[in-house]
Formats: sequence, structure tokens, C-alpha cells
Amino acid sequence: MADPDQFDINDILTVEERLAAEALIVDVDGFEGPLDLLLQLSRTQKVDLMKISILHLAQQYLLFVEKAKELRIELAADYLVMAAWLAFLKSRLLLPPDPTDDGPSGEELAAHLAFQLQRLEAMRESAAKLMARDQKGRDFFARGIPEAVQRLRNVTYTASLLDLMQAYARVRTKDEFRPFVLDREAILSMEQALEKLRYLIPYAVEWADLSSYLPEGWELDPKKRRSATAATFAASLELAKQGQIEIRQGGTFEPIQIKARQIRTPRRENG
Amino acid sequence: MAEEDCQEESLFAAPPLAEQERMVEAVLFASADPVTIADLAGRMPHGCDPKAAVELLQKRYEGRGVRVVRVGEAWAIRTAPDLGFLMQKETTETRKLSRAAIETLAIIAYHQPCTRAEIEEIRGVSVSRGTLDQLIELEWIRFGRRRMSPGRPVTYVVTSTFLDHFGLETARDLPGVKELRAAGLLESRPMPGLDEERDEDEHQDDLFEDEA
Amino acid sequence: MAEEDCQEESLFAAPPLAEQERMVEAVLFASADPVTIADLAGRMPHGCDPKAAVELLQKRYEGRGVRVVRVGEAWAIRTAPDLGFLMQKETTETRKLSRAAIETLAIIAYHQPCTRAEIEEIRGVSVSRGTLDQLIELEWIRFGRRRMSPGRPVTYVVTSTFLDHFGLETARDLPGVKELRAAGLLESRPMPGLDEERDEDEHQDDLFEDEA
Repeated sequence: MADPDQFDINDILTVEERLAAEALIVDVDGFEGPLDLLLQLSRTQKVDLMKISILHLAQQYLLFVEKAKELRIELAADYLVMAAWLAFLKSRLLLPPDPTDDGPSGEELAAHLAFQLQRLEAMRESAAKLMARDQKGRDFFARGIPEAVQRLRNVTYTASLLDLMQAYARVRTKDEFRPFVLDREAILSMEQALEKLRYLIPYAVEWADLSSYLPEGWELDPKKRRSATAATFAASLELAKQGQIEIRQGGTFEPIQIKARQIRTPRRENG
Repeated sequence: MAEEDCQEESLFAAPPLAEQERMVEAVLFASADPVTIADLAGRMPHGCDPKAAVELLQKRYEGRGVRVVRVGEAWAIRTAPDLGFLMQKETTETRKLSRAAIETLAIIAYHQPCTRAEIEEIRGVSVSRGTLDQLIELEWIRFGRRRMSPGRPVTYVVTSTFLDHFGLETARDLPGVKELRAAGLLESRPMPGLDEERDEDEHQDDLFEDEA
Repeated sequence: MAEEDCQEESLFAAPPLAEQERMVEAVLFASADPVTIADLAGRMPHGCDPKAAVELLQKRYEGRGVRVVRVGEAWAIRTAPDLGFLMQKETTETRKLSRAAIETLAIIAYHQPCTRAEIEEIRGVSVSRGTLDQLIELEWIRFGRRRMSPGRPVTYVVTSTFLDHFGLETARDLPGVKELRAAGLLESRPMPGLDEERDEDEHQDDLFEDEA
């Protein structure tokens, strides 16, 4: 009250306005934005929001901002933006419409502002009604000793015969999850056997067991031996067909023997 | 043959409705949270009609110290609100919500599904993240579907916990919702001259989207 | 004066017993613990008779889904015992046996009677006590005769429950390694040095040693 500035301002206002202004200034931090402030200001008009004078409200707001400035109260930017917009609205409402302007009319803008204020007020009232309802834990209560649903979980383990066999196979082979690749290591192809035989045939002047033509070392590993024997036998048949070698076998399960075919030798075996 | 038929029937027939009512009574009494009809059906013997049994039970408890209330798609037993004074011991002190939080909650409840921008437009002020977080933490609001508008903003809707807390059967039962709708105050109206792409229709359709 | 008396009486008179019953109902429902008569009296308006109200309430709940029961010196609402099944949710979960368990089981099935050391030797990994326990609990394996070797180790054999589960008449029906290979279950070759023919024969020999 000792503030000379305040005295000056108060001087130009009616008592009623001054009281309202003081209330506003005290509350400036309490406003929840410009729309809230406008809603508060509109209350001083003491009319239904439907019939409110937006022009008057705009003036009130601008006056408020003016006062706040004089009191060096820092207003947030959105209050100033609203002030600028309301000044614009005020001019639209006061001046005759400019026929070249196809923007919204002052009345349309004013109606929208009135709608916004009504809506905000409606939400305020609804919020109050909502909070005034009976609330759980305050007015009504839930069960104090809830009985939790007991979950009895029965776990049955299952496995199929296939699972069992696969498991056994896995254990027995010990190389589970190995990407499938053809094992060529222990396999002698007919081409390989043919290659080897072709190279050896010129030297095979005497009958000799087919097994002696197996690649070196392959006769030791049973698996390799089997493969090499089969391939070499197949290769020998191929060479015989080509007329390069002769094949003989003493009897069933007797060793198979081969030798190079001598051109000049009479065809005893073939005959 | 006839005997066998009879046996089979008694084996598979649902219990009498009065018995079903007892079952619903036991289940609802045992739970602090609302129980859905589907949950009831899952717990009761095959062939029961929990909805009919609940409605019977609700009638039975009319005017009693506890009531059978509907909460969204679920049902619960709650003490009669006029007896709240007896329950000082049970009263839970809820943190006082800020004015911003209360208003934000009301706006979401009445306008759901509602984007943050819409809440801000109605309040004319920005909504702090903390306010929404607080409401989410209370389990009174949750995220709804994203809006099919540019930026696909998230929407907020109220939960069944909210309905339970405020003793509402559905969001349709919010105080004054009909009047507000009739007065056009739940519409989203763009500022004149602003060519806002507002899918108002979709928004209205969604308003009382049934809760999951 | 007479009028004042009357007013005073109505002001202080206890509520009707039916109303007291409602109060007891609400308190027993909402309280987190059983409530004593003294506690009820402390909560209810002056002049109430909580004991009478509790007894009335107890009668009302006779034969219902919940009952008013005495717990020591206090009272509480509890589910009717015959409806206890509604408070249990039985879920049967079917789980696959762990890899360790199925492998152990397979080894026992093919090599029974089989000691733990033998299982470990075949698997090349140690076998946990828990795995064997689980198989015993499932009644798929049981203890066989002790082996007549140093330490007299216990052996494991498969049970008739095992045969039932896997649809086998005897363990002899388990396909041999050759058949496994034919069925494409043994794609990869055996470990070098493992003569499968001989192994299989040997295996056939001790596989069907009579069970103890």
C-alpha cells in the first residue's frame, strides 16, 4: 500500500475494479494459463457465459496485462500471446469488416472464444462433480481380506518315443547339431579309382588282386576299404569294357584279379 | 438306456441358478478387484450362466451393507457408501491431486480417447508430463489407440480402476455427460480460420469405446 | 420440554437392529482382519448391540456362498467351505522333458540295468542327481539290482509306467541303432572307433537281462 506505483494505478480504477484487480494480482501465479484467467475475469460480468461480452472481456484482459506490466509482474509468454490475439479480436469486433479479408469474422472468433470458455468451465464443474462422487477407499470399500485364487499348477512332463529315440541317437553319435555335410573323406569315387588304375595299368602285366590296386592306406580302415574296393571294382569293369584290362575270378568269393590286356595275346579269357 | 441318459444329464447339467448365485457370491466376496463375467464363467462349472447369477445376486444385496456393483465389464462387491463413516480404519489416504491433475482426468474421462494436444487446447495451458504420469501411476488412465491423424499422437482413456474408484458402471455414467453432449461441449471445434484436420467423427465414435 | 426429550432420544437412540446388521456386514466385509465385538462396538454408533447384529447377520448368511464365522474372539466373512474349489485354479502345464533328462532316460531304456557311472560314460557328461530324481518321480525309472562290482553301485531300470507312456510292450520293442539309422534318426556317422555292429549286439545282450 506504501507502493507509490500501486497507488497511482488504483487511483484510476473504481473501487470495485480495484478490489478485483488486487485479487487478480495476488493470484497471478495461481492461474492456470490465459484461458483460466479469462474465465476468472468473465465471472466479474456476472452473466451466463452464453451471453458474455467478449469485447468487454478482451478489454478486461488487456487492462490486466497492462497493470501487470506496470507492477513489473512478469507474465509468461502465453499470457502476452493471448493479449495480442485479444487486441486483434477487439479491433475486428470494433472496426467494420474489411471486404478484402476472407479470414474469419470477429464474431466467429468471439464465438469460438466463448465456446472455449464454456467448455473449460464445463470441465471444471465436471471435475468437481467427479471428485465429489463417492470414492473407493474413502466412502465405499473393497473386500478387506481378499482370498487369492490359489493357482495349483500341475506340471506334467511329456516325451514321445521319437524324442526318446532321437535323444539316444544323439548320445550315440555325439556330434549333434553338426550341419549336414557329405563325408567325402572315407569315400573313393569311381573317377578317382579310374584315374589311379589308368596310371597303373601299363605296369600290370601280371595277374594281381584287385585289392592290391587300392590307394595306399585305404585298406586299413574298414570303411575306406569298402568304398575303395567298390570304386576300384567299378573302375576295373569300365576299363575292361574299354578293352584295356582283363578280369578274372577263380570262383565265388575268390579274389578278383586284373591285368593289362596284351594286344597280341590270344583272346583266351575273352573266348 | 433311459437310466443311462438320466445319469449323463445329471453329470453334465449346470447347477441350479440358486447354486450359481452362491458361487458368484463366493467369488465376488473373495476378490478385492472386479471380476469379469468371462473370469466367472471360467471358474464356475461348465454350462453356468454367471451373468444371470450376478444379476440375481445384485437384487439380493439391494439395501444391504454391501452392494453388488458393475464396473465396466466386471462385477464387484463394495460397501454401501452411506456406511463409509464406519470405515475410518480402512480409509486410505489418497495423495491430494493438483487442480491440473483433476482437470486433466476429467477432460480425459469426458473426451476419451483424448490426445495431449486436445487436453491442452481445452485447458488453454500445457499439460506437464508429471501430471499424466501421476494419473497413469494411479492406474486411472492408460494409453488408448493412436489417433489416425498426422503424427499419430497417442490418446489417453480412463481405466476400469478409474470406474471402480469413482463407483461408475461405465464412462457413460459420468455426471452430466448427456447434458454436456447435448450442449455440444464435448465436441472438438477448431478455431475458425484454422484449417485443422480434425477427425471429429472418429473421435466421437471412439468416445465410449468399450474398455478392454 | 417433552418435545426436547423426544428429539434428544431420537438423536441418541441406537439405529434399528436391521441397520446395525448392515453396519456389521460392511465392517466385516471391508476389514483386513477379523473384527471383535468390542471393535465393532467402538466403531458403531453409541447404544448399538453388535453381538445381536452379528448373530442376525450370521443367520442371514446361512447356506449362502459366504458365511459369517467366528475366528477366536473375532468375526469374519469367509467363503463357504463347499465352494472352496472356486478359489483354486488348476492349471495343467505340459512340459517337454529337459534334454539331460530325456537322454538319461534313453540311455537307461537301452542299457538297463544301468549305473549312474555308465550313464555318464555314455553321455560323456555328468548326470545330476536332480535329473534322476525327476525321472524317478515321474515313475519312468526305478532302482534295479545293485551291480555285483566294486562299490556295488545301484542300477536304474525303466518301469511299466515308462512302457505305458511310450506305448511299448517291453523295452525290447525299442528300435535298435540300425533301425534308428534307417528311420533317419542317425544321420551322422558314429564316433570313429565306435563299432556300431558290435556295440549293438552287446547292447542287445545286456539290455534284456531280467529285471529285479
